[in-house]
Order: sequence, then C-alpha cells, then structure tokens
Amino acid sequence: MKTFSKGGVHPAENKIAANAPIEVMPIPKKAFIPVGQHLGAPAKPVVQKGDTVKVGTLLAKGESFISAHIHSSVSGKIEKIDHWMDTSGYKRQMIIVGVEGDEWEESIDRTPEIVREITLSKPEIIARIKESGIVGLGGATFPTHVKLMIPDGKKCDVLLINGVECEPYLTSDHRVMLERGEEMLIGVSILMKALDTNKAMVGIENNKPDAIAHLTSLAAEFSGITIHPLQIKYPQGAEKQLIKALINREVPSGKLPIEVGAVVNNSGTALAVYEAVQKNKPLFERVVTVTGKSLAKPANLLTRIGTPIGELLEKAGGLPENSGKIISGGPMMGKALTQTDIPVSKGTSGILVLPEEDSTRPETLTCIRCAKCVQACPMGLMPYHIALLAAHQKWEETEKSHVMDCIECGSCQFVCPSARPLLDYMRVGKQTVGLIIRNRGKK
Amino acid sequence: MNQWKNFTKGFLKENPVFVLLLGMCPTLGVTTSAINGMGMGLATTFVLVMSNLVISLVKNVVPDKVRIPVFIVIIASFVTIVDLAMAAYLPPLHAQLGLFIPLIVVNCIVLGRAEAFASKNGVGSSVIDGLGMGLGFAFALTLLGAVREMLGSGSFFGMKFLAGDGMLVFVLAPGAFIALSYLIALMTRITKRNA
Amino acid sequence: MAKKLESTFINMVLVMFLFTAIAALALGAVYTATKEPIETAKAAKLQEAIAKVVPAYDQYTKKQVTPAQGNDSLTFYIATKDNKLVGTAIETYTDNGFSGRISVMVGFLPSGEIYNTAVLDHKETPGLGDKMDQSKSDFSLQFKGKHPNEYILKVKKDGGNVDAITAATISSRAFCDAMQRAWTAYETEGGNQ
Amino acid sequence: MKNDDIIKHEGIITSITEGKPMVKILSKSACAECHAKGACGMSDLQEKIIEVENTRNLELHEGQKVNVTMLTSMGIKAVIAGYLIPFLILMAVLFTVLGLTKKEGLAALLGLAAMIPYYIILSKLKPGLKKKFYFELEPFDE
Amino acid sequence: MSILKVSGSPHIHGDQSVSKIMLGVNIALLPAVLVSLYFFGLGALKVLVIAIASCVLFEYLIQKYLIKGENTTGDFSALLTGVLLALNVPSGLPWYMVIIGALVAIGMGKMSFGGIGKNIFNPALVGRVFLLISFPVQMTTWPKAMVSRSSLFFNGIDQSLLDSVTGPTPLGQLAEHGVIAQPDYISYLMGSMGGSLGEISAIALLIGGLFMLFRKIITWEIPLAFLGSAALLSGIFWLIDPSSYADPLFHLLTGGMLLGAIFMATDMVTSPMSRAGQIVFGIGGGVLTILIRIWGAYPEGVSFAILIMNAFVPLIDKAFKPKLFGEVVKNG
Amino acid sequence: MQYLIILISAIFVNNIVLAQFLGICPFLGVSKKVETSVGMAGAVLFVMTLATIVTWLLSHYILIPLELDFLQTICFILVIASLVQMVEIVLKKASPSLYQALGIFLPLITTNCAVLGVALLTIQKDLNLGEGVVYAIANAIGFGLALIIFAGIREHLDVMDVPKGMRGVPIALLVAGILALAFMGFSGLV
Amino acid sequence: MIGVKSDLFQRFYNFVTPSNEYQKRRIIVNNVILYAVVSLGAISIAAAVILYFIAQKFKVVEDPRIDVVNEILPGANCGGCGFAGCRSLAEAIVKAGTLEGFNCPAGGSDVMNKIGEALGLQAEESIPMIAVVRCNGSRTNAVAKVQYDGPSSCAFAHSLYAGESGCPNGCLGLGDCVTACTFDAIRIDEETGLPVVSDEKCVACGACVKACPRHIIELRHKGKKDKRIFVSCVNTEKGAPAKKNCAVACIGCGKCVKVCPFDAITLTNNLAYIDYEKCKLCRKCVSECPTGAILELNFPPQKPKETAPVESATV
Ligand SMILES: Cc1cc2nc3c(=O)[nH]c(=O)nc-3n(C[C@H](O)[C@H](O)[C@H](O)COP(=O)(O)O)c2cc1C
Ligand SMILES: Cc1cc2nc3c(=O)[nH]c(=O)nc-3n(C[C@H](O)[C@H](O)[C@H](O)COP(=O)(O)O)c2cc1C
Ligand SMILES: Cc1cc2nc3c(=O)[nH]c(=O)nc-3n(C[C@H](O)[C@H](O)[C@H](O)COP(=O)(O)O)c2cc1C
Ligand SMILES: Cc1cc2nc3c(=O)[nH]c(=O)nc-3n(C[C@H](O)[C@H](O)[C@H](O)CO)c2cc1C
Ligand code: SF4
Ligand code: SF4
Ligand code: SF4
Ligand code: SF4
Ligand code: FES
Repeated sequence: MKTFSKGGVHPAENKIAANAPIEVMPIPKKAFIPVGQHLGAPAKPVVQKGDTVKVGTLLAKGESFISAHIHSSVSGKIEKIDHWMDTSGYKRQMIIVGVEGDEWEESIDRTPEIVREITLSKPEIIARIKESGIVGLGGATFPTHVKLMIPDGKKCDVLLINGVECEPYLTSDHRVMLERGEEMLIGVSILMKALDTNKAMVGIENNKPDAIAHLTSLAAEFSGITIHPLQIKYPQGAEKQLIKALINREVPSGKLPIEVGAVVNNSGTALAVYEAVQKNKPLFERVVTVTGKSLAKPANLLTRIGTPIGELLEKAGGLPENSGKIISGGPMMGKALTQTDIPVSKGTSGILVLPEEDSTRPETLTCIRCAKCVQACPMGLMPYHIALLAAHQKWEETEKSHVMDCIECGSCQFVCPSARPLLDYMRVGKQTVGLIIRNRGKK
Repeated sequence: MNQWKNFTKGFLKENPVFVLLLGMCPTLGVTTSAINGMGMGLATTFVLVMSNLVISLVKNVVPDKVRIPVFIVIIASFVTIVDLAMAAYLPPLHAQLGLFIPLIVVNCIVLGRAEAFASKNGVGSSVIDGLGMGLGFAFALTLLGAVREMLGSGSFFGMKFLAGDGMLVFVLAPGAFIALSYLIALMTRITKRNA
Repeated sequence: MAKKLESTFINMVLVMFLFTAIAALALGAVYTATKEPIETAKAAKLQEAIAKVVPAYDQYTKKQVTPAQGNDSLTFYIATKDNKLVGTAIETYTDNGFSGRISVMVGFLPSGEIYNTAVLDHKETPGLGDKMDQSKSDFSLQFKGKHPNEYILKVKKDGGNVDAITAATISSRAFCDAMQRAWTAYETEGGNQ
Repeated sequence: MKNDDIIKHEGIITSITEGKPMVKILSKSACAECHAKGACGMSDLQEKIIEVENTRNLELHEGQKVNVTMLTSMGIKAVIAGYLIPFLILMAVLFTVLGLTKKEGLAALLGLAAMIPYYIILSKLKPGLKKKFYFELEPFDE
Repeated sequence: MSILKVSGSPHIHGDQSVSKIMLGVNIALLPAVLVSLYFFGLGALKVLVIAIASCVLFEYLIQKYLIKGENTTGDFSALLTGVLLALNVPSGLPWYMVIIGALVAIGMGKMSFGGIGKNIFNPALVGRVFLLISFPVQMTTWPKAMVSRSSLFFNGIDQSLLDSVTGPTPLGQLAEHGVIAQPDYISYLMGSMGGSLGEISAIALLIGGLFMLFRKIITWEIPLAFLGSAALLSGIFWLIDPSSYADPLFHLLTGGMLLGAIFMATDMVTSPMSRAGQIVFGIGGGVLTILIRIWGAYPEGVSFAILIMNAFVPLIDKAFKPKLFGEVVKNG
Repeated sequence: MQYLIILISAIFVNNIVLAQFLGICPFLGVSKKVETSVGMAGAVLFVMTLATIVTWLLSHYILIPLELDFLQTICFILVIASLVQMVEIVLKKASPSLYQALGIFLPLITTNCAVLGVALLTIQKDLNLGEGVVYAIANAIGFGLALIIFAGIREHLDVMDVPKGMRGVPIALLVAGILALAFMGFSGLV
Repeated sequence: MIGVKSDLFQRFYNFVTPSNEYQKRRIIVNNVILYAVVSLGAISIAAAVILYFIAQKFKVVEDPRIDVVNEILPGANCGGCGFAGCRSLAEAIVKAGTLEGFNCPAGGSDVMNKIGEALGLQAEESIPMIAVVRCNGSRTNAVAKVQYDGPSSCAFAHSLYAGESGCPNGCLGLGDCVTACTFDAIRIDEETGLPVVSDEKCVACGACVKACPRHIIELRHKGKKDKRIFVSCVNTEKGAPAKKNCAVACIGCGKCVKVCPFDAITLTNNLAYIDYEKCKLCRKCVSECPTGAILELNFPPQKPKETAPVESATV
C-alpha cells in the first residue's frame, strides 16, 4: 500500500466520532465572524454597525492577492465591529452579528437535488470560487482561487484530493466523504476543469474503509478520478507527504506543489467548491468534529461560522468538569484555546477536549541524542539540532539547517523520549528566521 | 605599594597559566613532576626578568618596525644562555626539560610581557613585572607538577608517600590535560570568589 | 615617553645588526665558557656509568666494535686497575623498545659474569618501561652476578630466566636484547683479550 | 550542495573609491582574544585591506562596520591554490631530485626554487583569479 | 471547570521516555550480568555492587553540590554506566580502583560535560581506559572463570595463588603466543573463558542485543557495521596468513567485541544521528579495533576504537545529515 | 617503510598536540569552525614543511659545520618568523585576490611554537632531509587531525550547556585529555 | 656534470652536494665567536630587510591606544554601547578621537572619564539611566485565567497566546529579560511574578529591552535618589477590556494628561506615556490615575488620599 517514505509516526487514532453522522448545529444567538479566517491579509469590512445582513451577505472583502471574502453565516443586525478572542490566542477584528431568524440571500440555491452538469467555464469557476470566499478546509485556509491560478509556464497534470485526515480524533472529512461523497466528487470534477487536468486522485487512509468503498463505487461514474487507500501514517495529510505517497514526487524545498505538476485540495474544500459553483453558496458553514474521550456525545456538526465553541461543546454533552485543555483542531497540530467563547472559523476542523490528566506535558529533560526525532521527521530535518541552535539564538545556522522546511507536524516532539519542546523551538526559529529573510529581501 | 601589586598580580589575579592561559605547551609538557615544573618555571622566570630588563633599557633605540624581531633576538639570547648553562651545570634537569627550553622563546608570556609591559615601562617596574609573572608561572607549573606527581607516582618532590605506583595516567600525556583542566576550573572558582 | 628611533631602512638594518651582533658576541662567549663544563658533565656521566658497572678501576681504554646484528657499533670500555683487567663496560643498545632506542651500559667481569647494568637513555613509558632503571625498580638487579652462559638472557615467557617487569614485557625483552648483543660481541671479541 | 556555507568576517570600511569600498579586516592569532592580545607570537594582529564589490548596493560610509562574506568552498580553494599546490610542487621536486642524485642540499634548494615559477604563474593568472574570488558585503549584525 | 492549560502543539506524547530506554538496556544486560555472576562468583558481585553504587552516588553528589542541577539519578543512566563499567573490568580488581573508575566515568566522562546527553565520550569507557592506563597490571590480571568464584572476594589477588586462579584472555594469548591452534569456541560462546565480567559470554550478549533491537532501543546499523567491518578486515588478514592472524570468528567472540559493538558503541548520546553516519561510525570502530589488536601494544582495541570514534561523531554528524525532503527531485 | 613509520608515529602515536604538547594555543583558541580548521591544516602543512626544509639547510650547511649549534634557537626563530612573512608577501604580490580570500578565510596566521618545535625536533632527532620532510608533513597532518576533530567537538559543545565552572578552556582541555587517552590505544603501533 | 669550475666553486659545490647520504660535517673552526657574529648578523640583516618590506606593504599594528582604552573598559562585552564588544568600542573611540556620542553604559561616566583622561579628551556628561519594567500585572492584579504549560520562555509564550491573564501586552513573567542580563540585575519576583530591576546592579545596557518580546522594558532616567515616575502599563486595548484583564491597567482616560503641568504625558492608542525628559517628578498624575497605573518609586509616602478603586477593580 502506498505511503510516503521518510519519517512519520503513528499516534493512537482515537477516531471516536467516526460513526456519528453529521448533525446540523443550531444557529447561534450571536455570531462572531472574524475578518481574517484565512492565510494572507485579513478582509476589509464592507458593512457597518447597525446594517442588516442575510445569510450569505458579503461582510468583508479580501482585497489583496492572497486574501478571501467573508460572508455572513447568519441573518440579523451587525451589533458591532470589535476585537474578540480568536483561535490565535489574541484578539482580532470580528464582525458581531445579532441573529434574527434565518433568512438567506436569494441567489443561493437551497434545493436538495444534486447538480452534476458543470456549465461554467474555467475563468468563471475561479471567479465564482473567489466570490464565495472559499479557502482550503484542510487546515491551512489558503484561498482556493489563488491555488487554482496556475502561474505561467507551469502545468498541473494531476489534482490530488486530501481525504487522509491523519490527525487522531478528527472525523469531519471522513463523514463528508461518506455522506456527501457524490457532491464532493462533482466538486473534484469542477476543480479538474479549473485546473485543466483530466486526472484526479483521492488519497484516503486505510482506517476509513467505508469511505474508500463508498467513493470507489461512486468514482466509477466520474472520468479521471481514482481512489487510493493509503497506509496509516501521520502526517500523510501534509501536502508534500501526500504528493510523495500518491505520485512519488518530491516537492523541492521551499517550492510549491505546482513545481511537480500537482495541486492538492482537501475533500471538504471540494465539497465547498461544489456548493459554491453549482449552488452559488458562499462558504459560511463547515463540518466540525467535536470530540474527546471525556465528552458524552462526540459529534460531527455542520456549523455556521462564528458560532462560539462553547455552544458546540454543549451540543456534545457539555464540557466535563475535569477538562484540562480545549484544542481547536487535532491533538498533533491544533491550537490550545484559552476560553470557550472563541468562534468557529473556516479553518476549524474540530474541537478536541482533553481531560486534566492528559493535558500536562511530560517533564522536559536533556536531549539524549537518541535520533528518534530525526527518524520521525517527515522532512528529513534534524529537529534536535535546530532546536538547540534556536535555543542559543544562532539564527544563521538555524536557517542553514533548513528550519523553514519544517511543516510543524509535531512528529519530532511526539516521539522524543526526553519530551523536549522541539516544535516550540522550531516555531520560534521559523518566526525569527522568516523575519530575518524578509528583512534581507528588503535591503 | 604599586610595585607590590605589580609583583603579586602574577600569582593569582593575572596568573599566566590559570587566568591568562598563556604558555600552555611547556605547562603541559614538562610538568611530570614538581621539580621539573619548578625548573622550567624558574628558567622562564630568568628569561623573563632578564629580557624585560634589557628591553626596557633599550626600548627607545629600537625602531618600531623591528621592535618584535629585536625583542625576539634578545629573548632568544637569554634562552640560549639558560639552555647552555643548564646543560653545563644541571645536566639531569636539562635532559628532562629537553625541547621545551628553546621553546621558551615562543612562550607567549615572555614576548607578551616584553610587548605589553617592558616596552612601555621603566626598568624597575619591568623587572618586577617579569619577576612576578615569572614566579606566577613557576608557581603554576610547580603546582601542576606536584599534582601530577602525587597522583601519578605517589610522591611529592621525589619523596614517595605511597607504596605503589599511583595512577599512571597522570604521568602520561592525558593526565597533563586532565589535571590542568580541573586546576584551571578550580582556580577560576577561587579567583572569582575573591574578586 | 622619550622619542623612539624612526623606522627608516638604515636604522632598521643597523639596529637589527647591532643587536644580533651583541647577542652573537654574548652567546659566543657563554658558549665558550660553558663548552668545557658541558663536556665535563657529559664525561662525568659516562664515567659514572662505567664506574657503576665495573669494579673499581683507575684507567680504561675505548674500543668500537661492530656487532653481528644491528647497525651501530658498540663501545667497549676496558677497565683496568694497576694494569690488571677488572672488567669491561659495554655501551650497548636495542631498537626493540616500546618507544625508540634504549641505550644501556653493561659491565662484564673478566669471568664473563655480569657485574652490573645502567640505563643510559630511554624513552619508555614512565611507570612501566622505565622500571628497568635501577632507581625505579629492582628489575635490573636480577642480572647481577649472572653468567650469560647459564643464565639465558630472555624473559621467562620466551623460555629464558629473566623475570619481566609486570606489564612491560616489551621493555624487558628489549633490555635482554641489548644485554645479549653486548654479550655476543664480548664473546666474539674473545672476552677481554 | 548548492546551499554552500558562508564564511563571515567583520571589517571596517576604510575608504570608498569610485564606489569600490576598501575594507579593513583583522587577522587574529589565537591569543588575540585573550588578555595578552597583540603580543602572542610574532605577527599576530594584522590588518589587511581588501577590495570588495558592493553587489547589493548598500549605502556605505567610511568607518562603517560591515561583514565581508565569502563562500566556504572559495576559502578552501584559496588554501589549495595558495598553500597546497606549492606544497605538492615542493615535495615533487624535492623527492625527485633526492631520489635521482641523493644530494640533499641540491634537492632542498631546487625544491625551494621550484616554487618561484609557480608563484610567477600565479601572478600571471591574476585577472582570472580575481573573478574566482569575490566577496560580498553585508550590513553588520550583532 | 478546572483552569485550562495552554501550550503549543502537539498535545499528545508518545510512550517513550529516557528512563524507559535506560531501564531497557539494563534489562538487556541482565543475561550478561548473570553469566558473570555464575562464572566469577563473589568477585563479580563485589565489583558490580561497588561500581553501581558509586556511579549512582557520584552522580547524585556532583549533581547536588557541584552542578546544582536537577537530580538525574532516577533515570537509570548512572546505574547503566555502573553496570557497564563493572562488565568492563576484571573481577579481581581491587575495590578502590572500581571506585576510582566510577568517579572518572561519572565525574569526568559525564558530569563535567553537564550530565546525561551532553557528554562526548562514552562514560563507562572513559572510566575503563583511564583504569587500564593507570593500573595496567591490575587491569590485565584476569581471574579464570569458575576457578576464582569465591577465593578472590576476601583475599584480593594473592601473589602465590596468581597462576592458579588467573590466566590470559584469548586475546592476550594471541598477543603473547600467536594464533591459538584450536580455539574453544563453545566456551567463548558460553562464557567460560578469562576476561572482564561482561565480555565472556557471546550468547548472553546476543540475547541482550536482540532484546534491544526488538524494543527499538537500538537500531541495527552500528552493531552490524561494527562487527561486519571487523570481521571483514580480520578475515582479510586471516586469508593472507592464517598462521599469524586469528580468524574472524575468533575476533568477534573475544575481547569484548560484542559487548562493545552491541552495548557501548550504540550509546545514543555518543554516536551519530543519521543512518549513514551510524554506519560510518560502526565501520570506523570495527576497523580501528582490528588495527589496534593486530599492531598495537594492547591486545584489546574495542574501548579505544569506540572512544576515538566518539571524537569523530560531531564531524560525522556534520558530514552525514539525513537527506532533506525534496533535496533530490525525482519526477516520474 | 621508514617513512611510513615516521608518518604513523607522528600522526597517531606521538601526535604533536595530544602527546607532545606543541601548538596548544591554536588548538585551544582557534578551532571553532570545522571548515576553518581544514584551511588551517592546509596552511600549517605548507609552512611547517617549508620551515623544516629551510632550517634543516641552515642547520646542516651553516650551523653544524661552523660549530654554531648553540645559535640554533635564535637563528631558527628569526628564520621562521621571516619565512612566514615572506610567504605572505609572495602571496600578496602574486595574487592579491587569493591573498584576500585567505585573509577572510583563515583568521589565524600560522606562527606558533609547533613550527619551531618541529624544526628543532628534526635536528634533535638527527633526521636526514627526506626523513625531516616526512616528519614535518606527518606532524602537520597530526596537528590538522587534532584541530579538525576538536573543531567538530567545539561546534557541538557550543550548543551544549556545559556547567559554568567547566566552560571554555577547562572543558577544552578535558576533551583533549580524553582524546589523548583514546589515542593511547595507538601506542605500540610502530 | 658541470664543465669548468673554479677551485673555490668546486669546494663549495662539494660541500653543498655531498654525494653520499646524509652525514654530519664539521668544519673545524677556531673562532666560534667570529663566525657567530658573522652568520647571525647575516641572518638578522636578511630578516630586517624582509621585515622592512613587510612594514612597507602592510601597515602593521593597530593603534596602541586601543589597548589602553580596552584595558579601561569593563570587558563585559555586553553590547550596550552599540558596538560588538568592548574592543570595538575602544577602536571606535580611538579612531574618532573624541568621546562625543560614545558611552559605555556598563561602566558609566566613571569609565568614560578615565578613558578621557587616558586619551586627553573630555568625557561627555551622561545622565544615568536604568531599566524600568512597565507592567504591574502581578498575580493579584492580573489574575491568571489559564495555565501555561510550555518552555519557560517569553518568546515562546508570546508567539502562542496573549498570556495567562489575557492581557495581550502584559508581562509574561517567564524571564527572557533575566536570561539576557549579564549583570545579574534583574530577577523575577516570586510573589508578583514580575521582573524586578536592581537599582545598584543595572547598568542600563539595554539587553533586557531587546530581549522582551512585548517591549515592556524601557531605559529611563535613573532620577535623583532613584526617584522615578512612569506609567506601569503598556496595554493598548480600550479601557473596558484592559480593565477586565488587569486591575491596574492604563485605561486611557487621559486624566493624567490634563493634570500634568509640564506637558510630559501623552496619550496614544489608549495608553498614557510619561516623557522622562520632561517629567519634573511633581507626582500630580500619580494620585489622579483611577486605576493606579502610574507608579512612583523611592518617594516618601504621599499624604493618604482616597485611592480605593484599586480593590473594586478586581472583578
Ligand atoms: C505565499 C504563498 C503562495 C502560495 N501560492 C500558491 C500557488 O500559487 N499555487 C498553489 O497551488 N498553492 C499556493 N500556495 C499554497 C500552498 O501550496 C499550500 O497549499 C498552502 O500553504 C497550505 O498547505 P499546508 O496546509 O500543507 O501547509 C501558496 C502558499 C503561500 C504561503
Ligand atoms: C502535518 C500536516 C498534516 C495535515 N493533515 C491534513 C489532513 O489530514 N487532511 C487534509 O485535508 N489536510 C491536511 N493538511 C493540510 C495539507 O497540507 C494541505 O494544506 C491541504 O490538503 C490542501 O488542501 P486545502 O487547501 O483544500 O486545505 C495537513 C498539513 C500538515 C502540515
Ligand atoms: C601508553 C602505553 C605505554 C606503554 N609503555 C610500555 C613500556 O614502556 N614498556 C612496555 O614493555 N610495554 C609498554 N606498554 C605495553 C603494554 O603494557 C603491554 O600490554 C605489555 O607490554 C604487554 O603485556 P605484559 O607485559 O603484561 O605481558 C605500554 C602500553 C601503553 C598503552
Ligand atoms: C543503547 C545504549 C547504550 C549505552 N551504552 C552506554 C555505555 O556504553 N556506557 C555508558 O556509560 N552509558 C551507556 N548508556 C547510557 C547513557 O546513554 C550514558 O550514560 C550517557 O552517555 C550519559 O550521558 C547507554 C545507553 C543506551 C540507550
Ligand atoms: S515539526 Fe518540523 S521538525 Fe518536527 S518532525 Fe515535523 S517537520 Fe520535522
Ligand atoms: S527525540 Fe528528543 S532526545 Fe531524541 S534526539 Fe530528538 S530531541 Fe534528542
Ligand atoms: S536590567 Fe536590563 S538594562 Fe539593566 S543591566 Fe540588566 S539587561 Fe542591562
Ligand atoms: S518583562 Fe518581558 S522578557 Fe521580562 S519576563 Fe516580562 S515578558 Fe518576559
Ligand atoms: S602554541 Fe605552544 S605555547 Fe602557545
């Protein structure tokens, strides 16, 4: 079975919400909609306090090249535009909407039937995706329309769909593939058209046999789309690793996937693309897995952007008394949250609750040079060494050690017997070195 | 008072071996026993004092650009004198110290003091400086020699106090490094505390 | 500060020459003065070694002998007292030492018995090989009064009679080798005649 | 090995003529960092003035501290051209003559003499070498 | 709700820990320890107990009073150094030399560098080589297996008993008398030969090695490269002249080759990081061992070889980095 | 064969730094970067050999015949000092850019007691020219080897938090000590 | 080999190239001293010539005064002067030939005066400065709402989240400033969790200023008898959210700005700042601040005034 060759780890999967069908999350009383939910410049608000909005109304415009539009996920009145805590741990600008009813923009096609025929042309597709504010739902929230604009001289010969979901606990992509498989595959076809390619491969880890079987049977009717089971190994879902696993190409250091003729999109993104292109529905809701061993009812919830996570936790049976950590995302890459009134955003794939006893890191010891981190690193880095260099602020050498190639997967820290905070150092290293590189570019 | 300070600084505060880390080669090479260390130390002291003396005397007639070579000539002369004298009157010690006597020439302390002190100061303070530094060097070498001798052959200035052999390593090359390493660490600790 | 001489070419050459000339003069003088003591010291060392390995004597004659094996010649010091032969000191060597050549002085009585030995020069490891020196251990005392015809000059491991220094078999072997070389030469020279 | 290592050395701009900065760099001996500073060995602290191309068009002024950078591989090449090749020539001539004539003095003298043409050739290659060894300036960072 | 915790990702941790690894190695050494107790009896017990106790004690004291760091005696690494030091010396070694060895191993080899993980040289080997050079006589007086089981405990080495209870190691024999005509491979395997506590039984060591491989405490690269290159080189010599060079099997089974290759060269702290680096390290060790054995003054070369290769580890790490993802682009 | 023995002996068994204690200052002070150490080793190789040849000539054609052995020290030091400078001048004259590259690359100029020591030892050991040259080369290689190994270790120690009291020279000496201990394994090789 | 040779040349040639293997030759000389003078003299002249040319080519040797100055400098290499190390400063001073614009914060004016003496220059009178921690978000003033569980480094925590109290500008208390200080002048107070600068030890080198990821530490005038007044807050949020996280936050009400008779206080981004050049230490603003965000150090206690709000602020 296919997989990527270098590094990787296998944490306990804990996919406890895998069998929970997608449920629709009730609309919140107040929606907190961040204007920066994507990689790139935050969008500029185009509404004001007191304006009335519908579901799907444009709230903020992504103006720079890498940015994305923000639409309202609810209908009601703009209460204020203010700073509010988001998943970054800091307060950011948000548009706060007081909910009144559930009135949608008329342009959105709310009928349940599946539209298979793709009528739009390639530029129209890309324009529609841009208007709908679609960003990658796989975690990086990179504006999808930018990805689809292949630079001159490059050609995309294969589209890879990321159905790997290698993070423990998370199941939202799994459920999407299982329950919305057909729409998703149409979305894939749309993306293929936008990319001018006739080949798409969907990679799914082998711990989702039902999704593999379901999609394989559906894919027979779609030309050019094939389904590929993958060996279970974290971080197979990472772009470069997925490319390596599926088509055995290595994206060169510092380069984009298009360098090797590939574009990667998440399965949820494909669904969003379907809805945007065929149904004219902007991206204002997504499936969020709410999970954790201590939760009464782990669930996969179709949630409006801006819903405070506290409400999702209530829906999943309430936050248990002994909770020590609430994480946005999976346990390997997710962000620990400081409070429960932080809203769900486009990139929120899951909410994970860890009980107290699992929330404390083991005590950090000196590195014993066991090389387990080196063996685990999927990027072929020497995490122990980079961490030491960063700790001693030897930024030049940190840079030379290719710190910028780190994909922050956390495999190194996961395996380290000394429980060293390798990824913390890695991030500080990346930040500082990134700054140095940018400054250098200036002068 | 000032001269006294000049004289004593070489022992601890500016000890050439433990603090300034100069002249490591002879320090390691000849200290297999206390007496060897002392011999080398005194030989160096002699050279230091004499060359400091002469250099401070002649400093004004030496053009800047041949300063260093002239100093070297002066120093090398005294080194040769020590070498010859030792061969004549202390042949066993001469055999022990061997190569390291001529190497006093390049010992950083000697040239260093000539450059840094004698070429700028008067005769009196130069001699005292040389004496202080030299004795500081001798002190360090004797100490190291004594430590190595005690650990390595179980004797002190040739007097056995242990029936057996002691830890041979300390007479051999590795022991020199190891003993000096810990002595410097110890001395740094002591001087830091004093300061 | 008084003014320094300027660094002109002439000045430099002159000063350099002056200083080296003075240095050379001084050194020449010291050399001439110490030449004799140094030679005396060397001679004294030799004398001492000879005196140690042969009984009291009043005169000796020197003789170079090329041994059967080995590149360099041995030096015989034939010692006499009142013109009577009291013993022969032989400066012998071996290249089988642990590190480099070992020079040994060995004295044979006219009977062929070993009178005593003295190590002149060696580079063996302090604490191990240097135990062949009499000031360091009793190793070399075992040769005293032995006649090489009965007493095989080999360490016991090799089937001889010599007790090796513990952990320094190599040096012990080398010592025996030097002895043997001296003895063979002594014999071929026909004892002392 | 595209990403070759870089050697850095700090220096001070002494003058700028026709846009070409001259940079003074210090060569330090082992002792330069200790208390006896300039006094260890015979020729320890030396200033060398080198000419550097201002490829990045930095704004420069006299007395400014800058870093001069160079590829490590270039340094190794310099050592090879400056020391190792003459060494090999010396060895080759010396041992050939020694082997042929068994005359030591001659061998040594010829060996030493053989380096003269090498350095002459080297000086003829000046312009070519100049292109091979280039340095860059970068603002001084702590 | 209890107070929430915040930290960077990842939020879960694998099940490896330093103490688990070190304990694992200690367990892997149990067979060798038991064999040594069987063959050398109380002498072995004495050496083991003193070595372990003083290693742990010295680590504790230095940590507490000199470095003033956290107490690391609980991670089993000092214990391990103690065991390995004991396994590397003859059972008749006087007690105070064992203590000196422990002090050197822990104090000089480990704590001077800052403690676990920071040392460059293998602590136990630093201790052993220090002892070997300091006390060449005692360190090369080998009690015979079985014979010396109880007598040495009380009396130390009695000069009169010397020849009956001590004997040469196979390598010593090789160095002194040339190739042994009919090597007793069975006893080399089982452990009934003269030697250090831990080097005598090949089988016990192999069991330990397999255990560690299985538990993923070590990887195969270093031991295999070490033993392979040693076998190859000694094999070449043997083929050239079997009458003056011993055969490869002899070299592999004697003189602590297995102990070194499996337990000491693999010490992760003092060995390279990348796979290629580990192979180079192993080959270097194996080759040096044989060269020292054949031409050097010491009959045994493993300890020196490993220490020398330890010094090369930073250079090896520099030269052999793991291949970067995307460094070589193979498209197709 | 004679040459081989000299080589092995000087590189491994009697390593100039680890067993003969010459050139300790640069060993302790300079070797911070591996690349630079490699360059240093190259420069030392040339200078040491050159110095040995010149001093050998001086010694055997002037000093010994004229019974001026006692001027050895003073002559050698003068000759070596000038020689090192000569090399610099020649290099600078021949190729300024090369010279500049070296200036950036090698922070140290190659004058130290090791060069004088080897020159003196060559005479003291009474080696002939061929042996002397090989001896110088071997010592330069031995010096380079020690320097490079040590630079590697230094780079490594730089990011390890060595205890305060041992930081700097003590730990460097200790490493040298253990290295010397390990090199004892080579004893008896020749 | 060679055709015609004069007798002298022949003799020399034979001497240089003995055709047998190496051997020692000694010409018996009777006047050692003469030969010594001649040969050594020759060598030395050669050396002098070479050295002369070197002196021509390389302008050797740095200004000896650099050493003198370097000797006077404290040698801490802290970089507070803006140069790479003490020696660099020494070089710069000697090169510039004036002390203007140079200052060694570690050594203070004492050292600068000494250098001035040594070089015959006038030292600039520098006003002593000190590091000031502008955050009073102690454990009680800014109560922790979450618990940080990561490496003890402000830089890490800063990149991760706003901080345990939720104040995005406040001190993280993990001591990057402490690590940066080479003078042992700053430590974290166990009780408050905030850094405290020692009046005696701090030499105002500014290392901590650079180290703090939140730019909390500032170098300010040390003040007569160490008296200082400053706004001990760097929070730029609006009043309400600021107050929510920390009882002593500056809420940007502007009262202090109005009360200051010397125009020393400015308000930007909801945050007051006292210019230490203008501040005359009149203490009027201190009592005016409703949250107690303005700190006065080393003043005698003020007449008690109703400064109750501090308690009520903690929600
Ligand atoms: C500055 C920048 C520019 C990018 N440009 C493109 C692009 O032109 N085409 C593309 O397919 N992806 C582009 N990407 C997206 C990346 O390929 C990748 O999908 C994104 O960083 C998220 O991947 P991850 O979740 O694996 O980190 C860009 C990303 C960044 C940060
Ligand atoms: C360590 C790591 C793990 C990832 N795991 C997944 C995953 O399991 N599923 C996924 O869709 N994207 C995953 N991603 C994100 C992908 O790299 C990539 O950004 C995404 O598939 C691109 O599609 P999108 O732009 O539609 O999100 C991961 C990224 C990283 C760095
Ligand atoms: C550093 C060192 C120095 C040694 N010095 C000597 C020596 O001076 N003489 C000697 O015979 N053997 C010397 N040896 C060799 C060993 O002691 C060798 O094991 C011994 O000669 C043979 O063992 P045995 O004498 O116990 O049979 C030395 C070994 C080493 C490693
Ligand atoms: C596989 C393995 C082998 C080890 N071998 C040794 C050893 O030979 N000597 C030793 O002192 N410690 C050894 N240790 C323990 C530990 O790594 C050692 O004490 C560190 O070098 C101390 O920093 C070993 C540990 C492991 C995991
Ligand atoms: S977090 Fe970075 S360094 Fe660590 S394993 Fe992942 S890619 Fe490698
Ligand atoms: S996994 Fe941890 S202990 Fe092992 S080498 Fe990496 S950082 Fe060091
Ligand atoms: S407290 Fe800050 S400014 Fe003061 S000495 Fe320390 S680092 Fe320098
Ligand atoms: S002042 Fe800054 S550096 Fe110091 S503890 Fe607070 S946040 Fe950290
Ligand atoms: S290099 Fe030998 S004393 Fe400095």
